[in-house]
Amino acid sequence: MSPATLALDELLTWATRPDCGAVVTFSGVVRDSSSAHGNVHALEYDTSEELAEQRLHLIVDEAWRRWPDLGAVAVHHRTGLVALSEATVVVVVASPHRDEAFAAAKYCIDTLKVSVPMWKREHFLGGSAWSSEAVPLGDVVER
Amino acid sequence: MSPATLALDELLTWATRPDCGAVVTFSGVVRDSSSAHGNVHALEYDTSEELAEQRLHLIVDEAWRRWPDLGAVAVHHRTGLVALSEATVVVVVASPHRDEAFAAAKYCIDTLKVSVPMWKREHFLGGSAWSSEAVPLGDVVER
Amino acid sequence: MARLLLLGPARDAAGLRHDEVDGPTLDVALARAVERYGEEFARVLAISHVWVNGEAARADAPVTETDEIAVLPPVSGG
Amino acid sequence: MARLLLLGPARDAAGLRHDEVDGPTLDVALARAVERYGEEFARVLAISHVWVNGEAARADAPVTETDEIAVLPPVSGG
Repeated sequence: MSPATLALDELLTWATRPDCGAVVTFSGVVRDSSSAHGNVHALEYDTSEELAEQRLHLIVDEAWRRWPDLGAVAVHHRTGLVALSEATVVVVVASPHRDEAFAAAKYCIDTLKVSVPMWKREHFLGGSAWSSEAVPLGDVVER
Repeated sequence: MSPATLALDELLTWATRPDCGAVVTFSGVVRDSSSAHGNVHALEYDTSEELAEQRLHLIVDEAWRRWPDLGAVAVHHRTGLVALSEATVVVVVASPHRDEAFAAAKYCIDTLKVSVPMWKREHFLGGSAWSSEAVPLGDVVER
Repeated sequence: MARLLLLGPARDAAGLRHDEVDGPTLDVALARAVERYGEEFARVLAISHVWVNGEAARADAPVTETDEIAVLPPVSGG
Repeated sequence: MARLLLLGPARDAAGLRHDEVDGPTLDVALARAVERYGEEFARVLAISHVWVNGEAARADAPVTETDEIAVLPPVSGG
Protein backbone atom coordinates (compact mmCIF):
# COMPACT_ATOMS: atom_id res chain seq x y z
CA MET A 1 0.00 0.00 0.00
CA SER A 2 1.54 3.30 -1.01
CA PRO A 3 0.63 6.61 -2.63
CA ALA A 4 3.73 6.36 -4.84
CA THR A 5 3.69 5.47 -8.53
CA LEU A 6 3.91 1.69 -8.96
CA ALA A 7 7.20 0.60 -10.56
CA LEU A 8 6.39 -2.64 -12.33
CA ASP A 9 9.87 -2.93 -13.85
CA GLU A 10 11.50 -2.95 -10.41
CA LEU A 11 9.02 -5.58 -9.21
CA LEU A 12 9.78 -7.68 -12.29
CA THR A 13 13.51 -7.53 -11.61
CA TRP A 14 12.85 -8.49 -8.01
CA ALA A 15 10.60 -11.41 -9.02
CA THR A 16 12.82 -12.87 -11.76
CA ARG A 17 14.97 -15.70 -10.46
CA PRO A 18 16.88 -18.61 -12.01
CA ASP A 19 14.48 -21.31 -10.81
CA CYS A 20 11.37 -19.65 -12.24
CA GLY A 21 10.65 -19.94 -15.96
CA ALA A 22 7.43 -17.91 -15.91
CA VAL A 23 6.58 -14.42 -14.70
CA VAL A 24 3.02 -13.11 -15.01
CA THR A 25 2.02 -9.55 -14.16
CA PHE A 26 -1.33 -7.86 -13.88
CA SER A 27 -1.71 -4.08 -13.89
CA GLY A 28 -5.00 -2.39 -13.12
CA VAL A 29 -5.05 0.93 -14.92
CA VAL A 30 -7.32 3.97 -14.52
CA ARG A 31 -9.79 3.89 -17.41
CA ASP A 32 -11.41 6.92 -19.04
CA SER A 33 -14.88 5.58 -18.29
CA SER A 34 -16.67 3.28 -15.87
CA SER A 35 -20.04 1.55 -15.92
CA ALA A 36 -21.51 4.72 -14.37
CA HIS A 37 -19.51 7.62 -15.84
CA GLY A 38 -17.69 8.76 -18.96
CA ASN A 39 -14.81 11.24 -18.86
CA VAL A 40 -13.18 9.75 -15.79
CA HIS A 41 -9.83 11.51 -15.31
CA ALA A 42 -8.71 10.07 -11.98
CA LEU A 43 -9.54 7.57 -9.25
CA GLU A 44 -9.13 8.23 -5.57
CA TYR A 45 -8.75 5.37 -3.09
CA ASP A 46 -9.85 5.58 0.51
CA THR A 47 -8.70 2.86 2.88
CA SER A 48 -7.25 2.01 6.23
CA GLU A 49 -3.69 1.08 5.26
CA GLU A 50 -3.43 -1.17 8.28
CA LEU A 51 -6.59 -3.15 7.52
CA ALA A 52 -5.88 -3.30 3.78
CA GLU A 53 -2.29 -4.48 4.27
CA GLN A 54 -3.46 -7.25 6.60
CA ARG A 55 -5.73 -8.49 3.83
CA LEU A 56 -3.06 -8.20 1.13
CA HIS A 57 -0.74 -10.33 3.28
CA LEU A 58 -3.50 -12.91 3.71
CA ILE A 59 -3.98 -13.04 -0.07
CA VAL A 60 -0.27 -13.60 -0.73
CA ASP A 61 -0.14 -16.27 2.01
CA GLU A 62 -3.16 -18.04 0.53
CA ALA A 63 -1.66 -17.92 -2.98
CA TRP A 64 1.44 -19.62 -1.62
CA ARG A 65 -0.67 -22.21 0.16
CA ARG A 66 -2.55 -23.03 -3.05
CA TRP A 67 0.53 -23.03 -5.31
CA PRO A 68 3.49 -24.00 -3.09
CA ASP A 69 5.99 -23.88 -5.99
CA LEU A 70 5.63 -20.14 -6.52
CA GLY A 71 8.97 -18.34 -6.43
CA ALA A 72 7.73 -14.79 -5.86
CA VAL A 73 4.39 -13.08 -5.26
CA ALA A 74 3.86 -9.35 -4.81
CA VAL A 75 0.71 -7.24 -4.72
CA HIS A 76 1.03 -3.46 -4.57
CA HIS A 77 -1.91 -1.06 -4.42
CA ARG A 78 -1.84 2.70 -4.63
CA THR A 79 -3.69 4.95 -2.23
CA GLY A 80 -4.94 8.49 -2.74
CA LEU A 81 -5.37 10.05 -6.17
CA VAL A 82 -4.33 8.09 -9.29
CA ALA A 83 -4.43 9.77 -12.70
CA LEU A 84 -5.78 8.40 -16.01
CA SER A 85 -3.65 5.58 -17.52
CA GLU A 86 -1.64 5.13 -14.32
CA ALA A 87 -1.63 1.79 -12.52
CA THR A 88 -3.72 1.54 -9.35
CA VAL A 89 -2.67 -2.02 -8.55
CA VAL A 90 0.00 -4.42 -9.78
CA VAL A 91 0.37 -8.15 -9.17
CA VAL A 92 3.61 -9.98 -10.00
CA VAL A 93 3.98 -13.76 -9.76
CA ALA A 94 7.06 -15.83 -10.66
CA SER A 95 6.85 -19.59 -10.86
CA PRO A 96 8.75 -22.53 -12.35
CA HIS A 97 5.89 -23.13 -14.81
CA ARG A 98 3.39 -20.85 -16.46
CA ASP A 99 0.04 -22.39 -15.58
CA GLU A 100 0.39 -21.71 -11.87
CA ALA A 101 1.84 -18.25 -12.55
CA PHE A 102 -1.31 -17.31 -14.49
CA ALA A 103 -3.62 -18.98 -11.97
CA ALA A 104 -1.97 -17.35 -8.95
CA ALA A 105 -1.89 -13.87 -10.52
CA LYS A 106 -5.57 -14.14 -11.40
CA TYR A 107 -6.40 -15.44 -7.92
CA CYS A 108 -4.60 -12.48 -6.31
CA ILE A 109 -6.40 -9.77 -8.27
CA ASP A 110 -9.80 -11.51 -8.20
CA THR A 111 -9.54 -11.96 -4.43
CA LEU A 112 -8.24 -8.45 -3.86
CA LYS A 113 -11.29 -7.00 -5.62
CA VAL A 114 -13.71 -8.65 -3.19
CA SER A 115 -11.81 -8.91 0.09
CA VAL A 116 -9.58 -5.87 0.59
CA PRO A 117 -11.11 -2.83 2.30
CA MET A 118 -10.58 -0.20 -0.40
CA TRP A 119 -13.05 2.33 -1.75
CA LYS A 120 -12.72 3.87 -5.17
CA ARG A 121 -14.00 7.35 -5.90
CA GLU A 122 -14.35 8.26 -9.57
CA HIS A 123 -13.40 11.80 -10.53
CA PHE A 124 -15.11 12.76 -13.76
CA LEU A 125 -15.92 15.92 -15.63
CA GLY A 126 -18.11 17.95 -13.26
CA GLY A 127 -17.85 15.95 -10.05
CA SER A 128 -16.95 12.75 -8.27
CA ALA A 129 -18.75 9.75 -6.82
CA TRP A 130 -18.01 6.45 -5.15
CA SER A 131 -17.71 3.60 -7.62
CA SER A 132 -21.00 1.89 -8.36
CA GLU A 133 -19.15 -1.40 -8.87
CA ALA A 134 -18.64 -2.11 -5.17
CA VAL A 135 -19.26 -5.61 -3.79
CA PRO A 136 -19.89 -6.80 -0.22
CA LEU A 137 -16.62 -7.47 1.60
CA GLY A 138 -15.71 -11.16 1.34
CA ASP A 139 -13.18 -13.43 3.01
CA VAL A 140 -9.79 -14.28 1.52
CA VAL A 141 -10.22 -17.96 2.36
CA GLU A 142 -13.72 -19.31 1.82
CA ARG A 143 -15.08 -20.71 5.05
CA MET B 1 11.34 -11.98 -33.56
CA SER B 2 14.65 -10.42 -32.64
CA PRO B 3 17.99 -11.30 -31.07
CA ALA B 4 17.78 -8.14 -28.90
CA THR B 5 16.97 -8.11 -25.20
CA LEU B 6 13.20 -7.88 -24.71
CA ALA B 7 12.13 -4.57 -23.15
CA LEU B 8 8.92 -5.34 -21.29
CA ASP B 9 8.67 -1.84 -19.83
CA GLU B 10 8.56 -0.29 -23.31
CA LEU B 11 5.93 -2.79 -24.41
CA LEU B 12 3.89 -1.97 -21.31
CA THR B 13 4.01 1.74 -22.07
CA TRP B 14 2.97 0.99 -25.63
CA ALA B 15 0.07 -1.24 -24.50
CA THR B 16 -1.32 1.05 -21.79
CA ARG B 17 -4.19 3.16 -23.07
CA PRO B 18 -7.07 5.09 -21.50
CA ASP B 19 -9.80 2.67 -22.61
CA CYS B 20 -8.10 -0.42 -21.14
CA GLY B 21 -8.29 -1.07 -17.41
CA ALA B 22 -6.26 -4.29 -17.42
CA VAL B 23 -2.80 -5.15 -18.69
CA VAL B 24 -1.47 -8.70 -18.33
CA THR B 25 2.07 -9.71 -19.23
CA PHE B 26 3.77 -13.06 -19.48
CA SER B 27 7.55 -13.43 -19.54
CA GLY B 28 9.23 -16.72 -20.29
CA VAL B 29 12.60 -16.73 -18.56
CA VAL B 30 15.64 -19.02 -18.97
CA ARG B 31 15.60 -21.43 -16.02
CA ASP B 32 18.66 -23.00 -14.44
CA SER B 33 17.30 -26.49 -15.09
CA SER B 34 14.97 -28.33 -17.44
CA SER B 35 13.25 -31.70 -17.28
CA ALA B 36 16.38 -33.20 -18.86
CA HIS B 37 19.31 -31.16 -17.50
CA GLY B 38 20.52 -29.27 -14.43
CA ASN B 39 22.99 -26.41 -14.63
CA VAL B 40 21.44 -24.84 -17.70
CA HIS B 41 23.18 -21.50 -18.28
CA ALA B 42 21.68 -20.44 -21.61
CA LEU B 43 19.13 -21.33 -24.26
CA GLU B 44 19.70 -20.98 -27.98
CA TYR B 45 16.80 -20.65 -30.41
CA ASP B 46 16.93 -21.81 -33.98
CA THR B 47 14.17 -20.72 -36.31
CA SER B 48 13.23 -19.33 -39.68
CA GLU B 49 12.30 -15.76 -38.75
CA GLU B 50 9.99 -15.57 -41.73
CA LEU B 51 8.04 -18.73 -40.87
CA ALA B 52 7.97 -17.95 -37.14
CA GLU B 53 6.76 -14.37 -37.66
CA GLN B 54 3.95 -15.60 -39.91
CA ARG B 55 2.77 -17.81 -37.08
CA LEU B 56 3.11 -15.08 -34.43
CA HIS B 57 0.93 -12.82 -36.57
CA LEU B 58 -1.66 -15.60 -36.91
CA ILE B 59 -1.71 -16.01 -33.11
CA VAL B 60 -2.26 -12.28 -32.52
CA ASP B 61 -4.99 -12.22 -35.19
CA GLU B 62 -6.72 -15.21 -33.63
CA ALA B 63 -6.52 -13.63 -30.14
CA TRP B 64 -8.29 -10.57 -31.53
CA ARG B 65 -10.90 -12.73 -33.20
CA ARG B 66 -11.64 -14.54 -29.93
CA TRP B 67 -11.59 -11.41 -27.74
CA PRO B 68 -12.62 -8.50 -30.01
CA ASP B 69 -12.45 -5.95 -27.17
CA LEU B 70 -8.69 -6.27 -26.73
CA GLY B 71 -6.89 -2.93 -26.92
CA ALA B 72 -3.36 -4.18 -27.55
CA VAL B 73 -1.65 -7.53 -28.11
CA ALA B 74 2.07 -8.06 -28.62
CA VAL B 75 4.19 -11.21 -28.69
CA HIS B 76 7.98 -10.85 -28.92
CA HIS B 77 10.37 -13.81 -29.06
CA ARG B 78 14.12 -13.74 -28.93
CA THR B 79 16.34 -15.62 -31.36
CA GLY B 80 19.89 -16.86 -30.89
CA LEU B 81 21.51 -17.21 -27.48
CA VAL B 82 19.62 -16.11 -24.34
CA ALA B 83 21.38 -16.14 -20.95
CA LEU B 84 20.09 -17.43 -17.61
CA SER B 85 17.30 -15.28 -16.08
CA GLU B 86 16.76 -13.34 -19.30
CA ALA B 87 13.39 -13.36 -21.04
CA THR B 88 13.08 -15.52 -24.16
CA VAL B 89 9.52 -14.48 -24.90
CA VAL B 90 7.12 -11.80 -23.68
CA VAL B 91 3.38 -11.45 -24.22
CA VAL B 92 1.54 -8.21 -23.42
CA VAL B 93 -2.23 -7.84 -23.59
CA ALA B 94 -4.29 -4.77 -22.71
CA SER B 95 -8.05 -4.98 -22.42
CA PRO B 96 -10.96 -3.04 -20.91
CA HIS B 97 -11.51 -5.86 -18.38
CA ARG B 98 -9.18 -8.31 -16.71
CA ASP B 99 -10.75 -11.69 -17.50
CA GLU B 100 -10.14 -11.42 -21.22
CA ALA B 101 -6.66 -9.94 -20.66
CA PHE B 102 -5.66 -13.05 -18.66
CA ALA B 103 -7.37 -15.42 -21.11
CA ALA B 104 -5.82 -13.82 -24.19
CA ALA B 105 -2.31 -13.70 -22.71
CA LYS B 106 -2.54 -17.35 -21.73
CA TYR B 107 -3.92 -18.25 -25.16
CA CYS B 108 -1.00 -16.49 -26.88
CA ILE B 109 1.76 -18.24 -24.94
CA ASP B 110 0.04 -21.64 -24.91
CA THR B 111 -0.50 -21.47 -28.66
CA LEU B 112 3.00 -20.15 -29.34
CA LYS B 113 4.49 -23.18 -27.56
CA VAL B 114 2.80 -25.65 -29.90
CA SER B 115 2.47 -23.81 -33.21
CA VAL B 116 5.50 -21.59 -33.83
CA PRO B 117 8.49 -23.14 -35.59
CA MET B 118 11.18 -22.55 -32.94
CA TRP B 119 13.75 -24.99 -31.59
CA LYS B 120 15.34 -24.59 -28.21
CA ARG B 121 18.85 -25.87 -27.52
CA GLU B 122 19.83 -26.13 -23.87
CA HIS B 123 23.39 -25.15 -23.00
CA PHE B 124 24.43 -26.82 -19.75
CA LEU B 125 27.62 -27.60 -17.92
CA GLY B 126 29.58 -29.82 -20.31
CA GLY B 127 27.53 -29.61 -23.47
CA SER B 128 24.30 -28.76 -25.22
CA ALA B 129 21.27 -30.60 -26.57
CA TRP B 130 17.94 -29.89 -28.21
CA SER B 131 15.15 -29.55 -25.66
CA SER B 132 13.45 -32.83 -24.84
CA GLU B 133 10.17 -30.96 -24.28
CA ALA B 134 9.39 -30.53 -27.98
CA VAL B 135 5.87 -31.19 -29.28
CA PRO B 136 4.61 -31.87 -32.80
CA LEU B 137 3.91 -28.66 -34.68
CA GLY B 138 0.22 -27.76 -34.36
CA ASP B 139 -2.10 -25.27 -36.02
CA VAL B 140 -2.94 -21.85 -34.57
CA VAL B 141 -6.64 -22.32 -35.31
CA GLU B 142 -7.96 -25.83 -34.70
CA ARG B 143 -9.44 -27.23 -37.87
CA MET C 1 -15.01 5.22 24.46
CA ALA C 2 -14.13 2.87 21.56
CA ARG C 3 -12.58 4.31 18.44
CA LEU C 4 -14.85 4.40 15.39
CA LEU C 5 -13.31 4.22 11.91
CA LEU C 6 -15.65 5.20 9.07
CA LEU C 7 -14.33 4.37 5.61
CA GLY C 8 -15.34 5.13 2.02
CA PRO C 9 -19.06 5.83 1.66
CA ALA C 10 -19.51 5.38 5.45
CA ARG C 11 -17.22 8.35 6.01
CA ASP C 12 -19.23 10.47 3.58
CA ALA C 13 -22.51 9.44 5.19
CA ALA C 14 -21.26 10.21 8.72
CA GLY C 15 -19.41 13.35 7.70
CA LEU C 16 -16.22 12.28 9.42
CA ARG C 17 -13.62 9.50 9.37
CA HIS C 18 -12.79 9.07 13.03
CA ASP C 19 -15.04 9.31 16.04
CA GLU C 20 -15.53 7.78 19.43
CA VAL C 21 -18.54 5.87 20.66
CA ASP C 22 -19.60 4.09 23.86
CA GLY C 23 -20.56 0.42 24.17
CA PRO C 24 -21.09 -1.66 26.17
CA THR C 25 -21.66 -3.99 23.17
CA LEU C 26 -21.10 -3.60 19.42
CA ASP C 27 -24.80 -3.36 18.52
CA VAL C 28 -25.41 -0.68 21.14
CA ALA C 29 -22.36 1.28 19.93
CA LEU C 30 -23.57 1.12 16.33
CA ALA C 31 -27.12 2.16 17.33
CA ARG C 32 -25.61 5.21 19.00
CA ALA C 33 -23.65 5.98 15.83
CA VAL C 34 -26.86 5.79 13.76
CA GLU C 35 -28.60 8.16 16.20
CA ARG C 36 -25.71 10.58 15.84
CA TYR C 37 -25.26 10.50 12.01
CA GLY C 38 -28.78 9.87 10.75
CA GLU C 39 -30.56 7.97 8.02
CA GLU C 40 -27.97 8.01 5.24
CA PHE C 41 -25.46 6.43 7.62
CA ALA C 42 -28.02 3.83 8.67
CA ARG C 43 -28.50 2.94 5.02
CA VAL C 44 -24.75 2.49 4.44
CA LEU C 45 -24.30 0.60 7.72
CA ALA C 46 -27.02 -1.87 6.68
CA ILE C 47 -24.94 -3.06 3.70
CA SER C 48 -21.55 -2.82 5.48
CA HIS C 49 -19.37 -5.30 7.30
CA VAL C 50 -18.22 -4.28 10.76
CA TRP C 51 -14.85 -5.34 12.18
CA VAL C 52 -13.57 -4.92 15.71
CA ASN C 53 -9.77 -4.73 15.85
CA GLY C 54 -9.42 -6.03 12.29
CA GLU C 55 -11.76 -8.98 12.59
CA ALA C 56 -15.44 -9.70 12.07
CA ALA C 57 -17.31 -9.48 15.38
CA ARG C 58 -20.70 -10.62 16.68
CA ALA C 59 -23.37 -8.01 17.40
CA ASP C 60 -23.27 -8.78 21.13
CA ALA C 61 -19.45 -8.58 21.38
CA PRO C 62 -18.38 -6.33 24.27
CA VAL C 63 -16.69 -3.10 23.23
CA THR C 64 -14.04 -1.53 25.43
CA GLU C 65 -12.00 1.64 25.39
CA THR C 66 -9.06 0.14 23.49
CA ASP C 67 -11.18 -1.35 20.68
CA GLU C 68 -11.41 -0.03 17.15
CA ILE C 69 -14.74 -0.48 15.37
CA ALA C 70 -14.38 -0.24 11.58
CA VAL C 71 -17.41 0.21 9.31
CA LEU C 72 -16.62 -1.32 5.90
CA PRO C 73 -19.12 -0.66 3.08
CA PRO C 74 -19.05 -2.80 -0.09
CA VAL C 75 -15.49 -2.61 -1.47
CA SER C 76 -14.16 -1.40 -4.83
CA GLY C 77 -10.39 -1.83 -4.82
CA GLY C 78 -8.13 -2.64 -7.71
CA MET D 1 16.04 -27.41 -57.84
CA ALA D 2 13.78 -26.50 -54.94
CA ARG D 3 15.29 -24.87 -51.85
CA LEU D 4 15.45 -27.10 -48.76
CA LEU D 5 15.34 -25.49 -45.29
CA LEU D 6 16.37 -27.79 -42.44
CA LEU D 7 15.64 -26.40 -38.98
CA GLY D 8 16.49 -27.34 -35.39
CA PRO D 9 17.18 -31.07 -34.99
CA ALA D 10 16.66 -31.57 -38.77
CA ARG D 11 19.61 -29.28 -39.42
CA ASP D 12 21.78 -31.26 -37.00
CA ALA D 13 20.73 -34.56 -38.53
CA ALA D 14 21.42 -33.39 -42.08
CA GLY D 15 24.59 -31.51 -41.16
CA LEU D 16 23.46 -28.35 -42.91
CA ARG D 17 20.69 -25.76 -42.85
CA HIS D 18 20.17 -24.99 -46.53
CA ASP D 19 20.36 -27.30 -49.50
CA GLU D 20 18.76 -27.84 -52.88
CA VAL D 21 16.81 -30.87 -54.00
CA ASP D 22 14.97 -31.98 -57.14
CA GLY D 23 11.28 -32.95 -57.38
CA PRO D 24 9.16 -33.53 -59.31
CA THR D 25 6.90 -34.05 -56.26
CA LEU D 26 7.36 -33.44 -52.53
CA ASP D 27 7.62 -37.14 -51.56
CA VAL D 28 10.27 -37.76 -54.22
CA ALA D 29 12.25 -34.70 -53.14
CA LEU D 30 12.16 -35.85 -49.51
CA ALA D 31 13.19 -39.40 -50.45
CA ARG D 32 16.22 -37.93 -52.22
CA ALA D 33 17.05 -35.90 -49.09
CA VAL D 34 16.90 -39.08 -46.98
CA GLU D 35 19.24 -40.85 -49.41
CA ARG D 36 21.65 -37.95 -49.15
CA TYR D 37 21.65 -37.43 -45.34
CA GLY D 38 21.06 -40.93 -44.00
CA GLU D 39 19.21 -42.66 -41.20
CA GLU D 40 19.29 -40.03 -38.46
CA PHE D 41 17.68 -37.56 -40.84
CA ALA D 42 15.05 -40.14 -41.81
CA ARG D 43 14.24 -40.59 -38.12
CA VAL D 44 13.80 -36.81 -37.61
CA LEU D 45 11.83 -36.43 -40.84
CA ALA D 46 9.40 -39.14 -39.72
CA ILE D 47 8.28 -37.00 -36.76
CA SER D 48 8.47 -33.65 -38.59
CA HIS D 49 5.94 -31.50 -40.40
CA VAL D 50 6.88 -30.39 -43.90
CA TRP D 51 5.79 -27.07 -45.35
CA VAL D 52 6.12 -25.84 -48.91
CA ASN D 53 6.31 -22.03 -49.12
CA GLY D 54 5.10 -21.63 -45.54
CA GLU D 55 2.13 -23.98 -45.74
CA ALA D 56 1.43 -27.65 -45.15
CA ALA D 57 1.58 -29.58 -48.44
CA ARG D 58 0.41 -33.02 -49.65
CA ALA D 59 3.00 -35.69 -50.39
CA ASP D 60 2.15 -35.62 -54.08
CA ALA D 61 2.35 -31.84 -54.42
CA PRO D 62 4.52 -30.79 -57.35
CA VAL D 63 7.78 -29.09 -56.42
CA THR D 64 9.31 -26.46 -58.69
CA GLU D 65 12.49 -24.40 -58.74
CA THR D 66 11.01 -21.45 -56.87
CA ASP D 67 9.59 -23.52 -54.00
CA GLU D 68 11.00 -23.69 -50.48
CA ILE D 69 10.57 -27.00 -48.64
CA ALA D 70 10.90 -26.56 -44.86
CA VAL D 71 11.40 -29.56 -42.56
CA LEU D 72 9.95 -28.70 -39.11
CA PRO D 73 10.66 -31.16 -36.28
CA PRO D 74 8.61 -31.02 -33.05
CA VAL D 75 8.81 -27.46 -31.73
CA SER D 76 10.07 -26.06 -28.42
CA GLY D 77 9.65 -22.29 -28.51
CA GLY D 78 8.87 -19.97 -25.63
